[in-house]
Amino acid sequence: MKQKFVKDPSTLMPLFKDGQKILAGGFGISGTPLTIIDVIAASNVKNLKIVSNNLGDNGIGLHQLFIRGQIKKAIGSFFTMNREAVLAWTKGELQIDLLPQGTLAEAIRCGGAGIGGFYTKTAVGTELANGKEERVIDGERYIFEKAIKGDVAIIRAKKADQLGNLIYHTTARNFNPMMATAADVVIAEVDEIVEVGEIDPEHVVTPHVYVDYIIQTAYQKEGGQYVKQRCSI
Amino acid sequence: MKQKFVKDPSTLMPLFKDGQKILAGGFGISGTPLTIIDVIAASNVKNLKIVSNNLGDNGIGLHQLFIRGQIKKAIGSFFTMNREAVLAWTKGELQIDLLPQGTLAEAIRCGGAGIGGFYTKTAVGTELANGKEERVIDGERYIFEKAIKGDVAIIRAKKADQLGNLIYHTTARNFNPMMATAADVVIAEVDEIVEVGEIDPEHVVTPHVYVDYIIQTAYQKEGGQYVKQRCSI
Amino acid sequence: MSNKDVRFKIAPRIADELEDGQVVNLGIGIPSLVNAFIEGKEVYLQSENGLLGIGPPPSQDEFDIDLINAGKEPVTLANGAALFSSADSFAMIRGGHVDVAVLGILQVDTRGRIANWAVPYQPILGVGGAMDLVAGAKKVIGAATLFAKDGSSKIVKELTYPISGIRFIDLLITEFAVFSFNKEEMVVNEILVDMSIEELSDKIGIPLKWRELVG
Amino acid sequence: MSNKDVRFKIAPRIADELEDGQVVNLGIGIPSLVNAFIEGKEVYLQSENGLLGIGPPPSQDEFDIDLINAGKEPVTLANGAALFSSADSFAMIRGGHVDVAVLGILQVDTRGRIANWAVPYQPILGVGGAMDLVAGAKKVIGAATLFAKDGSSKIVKELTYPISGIRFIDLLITEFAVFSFNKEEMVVNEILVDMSIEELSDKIGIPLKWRELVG
Repeated sequence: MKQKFVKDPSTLMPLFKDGQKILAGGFGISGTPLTIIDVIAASNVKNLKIVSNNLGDNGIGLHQLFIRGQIKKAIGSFFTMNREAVLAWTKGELQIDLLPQGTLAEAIRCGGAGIGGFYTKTAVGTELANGKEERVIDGERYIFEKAIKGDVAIIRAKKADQLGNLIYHTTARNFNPMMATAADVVIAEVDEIVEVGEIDPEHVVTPHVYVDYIIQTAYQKEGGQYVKQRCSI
Repeated sequence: MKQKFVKDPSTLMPLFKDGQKILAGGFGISGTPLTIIDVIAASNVKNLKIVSNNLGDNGIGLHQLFIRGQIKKAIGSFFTMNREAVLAWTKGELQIDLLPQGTLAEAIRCGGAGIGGFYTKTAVGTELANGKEERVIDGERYIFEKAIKGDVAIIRAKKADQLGNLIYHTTARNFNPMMATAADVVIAEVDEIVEVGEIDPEHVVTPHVYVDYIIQTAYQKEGGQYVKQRCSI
Repeated sequence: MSNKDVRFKIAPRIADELEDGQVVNLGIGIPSLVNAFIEGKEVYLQSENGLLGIGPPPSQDEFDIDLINAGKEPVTLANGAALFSSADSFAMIRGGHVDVAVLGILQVDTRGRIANWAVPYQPILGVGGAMDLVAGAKKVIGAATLFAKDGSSKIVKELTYPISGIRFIDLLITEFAVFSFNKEEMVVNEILVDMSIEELSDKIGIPLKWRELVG
Repeated sequence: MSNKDVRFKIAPRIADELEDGQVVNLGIGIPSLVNAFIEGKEVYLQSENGLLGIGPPPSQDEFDIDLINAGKEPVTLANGAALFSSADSFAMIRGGHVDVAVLGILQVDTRGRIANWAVPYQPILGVGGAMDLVAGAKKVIGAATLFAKDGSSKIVKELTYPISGIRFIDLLITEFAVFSFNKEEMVVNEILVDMSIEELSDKIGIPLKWRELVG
């Protein structure tokens, strides 16, 4: 059995390179692979294109990469709360591709599923449809969206077995299952790693074929926030 | 709470009408809603368009509807084993739309997901791409496929709670979850109906919003086949 | 009334529109207050980050920062809830499986098209699930105070804010009145304050008429 | 050799090509026999009807007609298996996540394009997952007896049977030899019978050459 579990997350650093497109799971802080993001921060890679719903918050998660100037472009659905990101965009220091949240989720799913693009009814007739092909199908208007793929996906799950089968925790599932399918290299950060067979085949959300590396999270929930427990890197 | 459980399946008969497009779950006999198909047979509705991977077998499942002359058109991926269907097609008595199995599954998923159509790499350059739009996306060739929706979906699950949340049994899951999303009326045939709360929210495969009616199956597995236990209709 | 009072006047009126058995998505802002007024109704709350079946707000013990709604507020799971990915959640929304979306609006035109995601001449950097809900929900209820902070009416002849989609909403609930949009025509269903329809027309600068009650 | 012997000669040779850790989809026919020869290898068998992790054939007690492979034969779940829908299964296949697809073929041309789903002048009424696997798997191994029942070679200059996709397969394993297709050129990797490459060339009517062994 391939050893996917990596005890020391910092050994994953060479996977990250300047200019990569990285898919990062999470909606707000929920379901965000905080430990892996710390590795990316420590790696000092630059000019990253980040595909994620938003850019973290308060110096945690992707916000950290933004503060450190590692992000060149953000592709996501909601950056309004990332005030410095808005400012950086105004100054031309950050590129932003804004997509409706459902279009973002679907484009990533298609990227992992061998689908080149799709027609969605969302955003038809709006500014976010500017420059996009429109087509009428069975009398309804749709716009074309291309699939999204990444070089690396960093995802957050609850539990992995040693093979790499994953299950998630409540709404921390969010973008993680699609991102797991849509990148060349997939790293999963989990709370717990169990023996093969401990996850019921009916309950697996992400089958092991999608997962390349597994690390244990260095963060725990304490008093309503995530607190780093171990200095992993 | 809306009462979705229907004790007497025959009372569902008025849901079926001549000329409807019916999505029917199942791969072979596995995951086929046999009891609901018996209701359709008894209803004597005609000119049905059936969307299903294949057309049942040996007088069981959809094969029954075919024998009774209720099917005008079959949309699916594999009819080679349905010898009479092949013959009927040759005679012009049955229309067939053949799609690759993955294209069929994806088209039904899109039908339920507000996606008008999609570009797939499957079948490019083959006879099954004849008449279909081709597009190059990022240097790869794809063909366009339209989403599929139905008037009624008939599906087979393992367990429903009273709300209509569903879980499935092994490979009997197959086309059922997508079909549950892609029709105006959805009827689920299950082994067991349990109280709300008995299915873990993390394990629900089909959320209750998709399910309109639930019936208990009249069939049980005995000696390697499905045997009708109760005369439900 | 204070702004807070006004919002708490609108929220229960919205709750009145919800029916047993409906799957409802409550947007951020006024719509999120509706949750407090639906007790006793069998309404199933959908949250676009991947949940059908939001329960009551969590107690201190139940609090889990991973379990949140689309407004990133902590929630609980209702009995019979289901959890799923964002792709599956927006498939549910866009595919027309959510019965009602209650959305805060910035503007609505007299045909029922809304603007609720961006402000003119400001960087457009957030949309979230707004456009998916507008495009996908079976019924859309707009919720807003009738006037913006600068005193202008949010009901306008032509939108000046960026549009959220080509779909016409069904109902607009404000602190002054409930409006409905049928066949792209706006009518007044109900006035919630001591004011005639003529006075309300004057106030917003658009001639209003009552909904014709059909038999 | 009887036809059965031949098939059982091809199957273990295919198994030799599979590597620990690979996710493999075995098609109907000869490929389905491979399962019996991979014991001891950590290969994860994918079945397009919605399963990753096929276990050994079921005993009488384990037999469940719902739990089947794509050939509709009863199977069991391996330790660490995962179950999913047909849409998710073909997302896995088409998205390039299956390492190896082993497919029965009817014809292959000398560049590596295959025909494996239909026969000329016959009604075309079945395709199943054949085209998805051809288009999507990272590596495709074709499996066939070298000659059809009428004695014609299945390796042809131009396909006369309907093509299964534009993708070139990687390897063809027959009872006579193993062929590989690199940069759209067919070469012989290995001859499995007591026969020279010239004799084999004569037999199939196409000039053959050995794979150049690099480094």
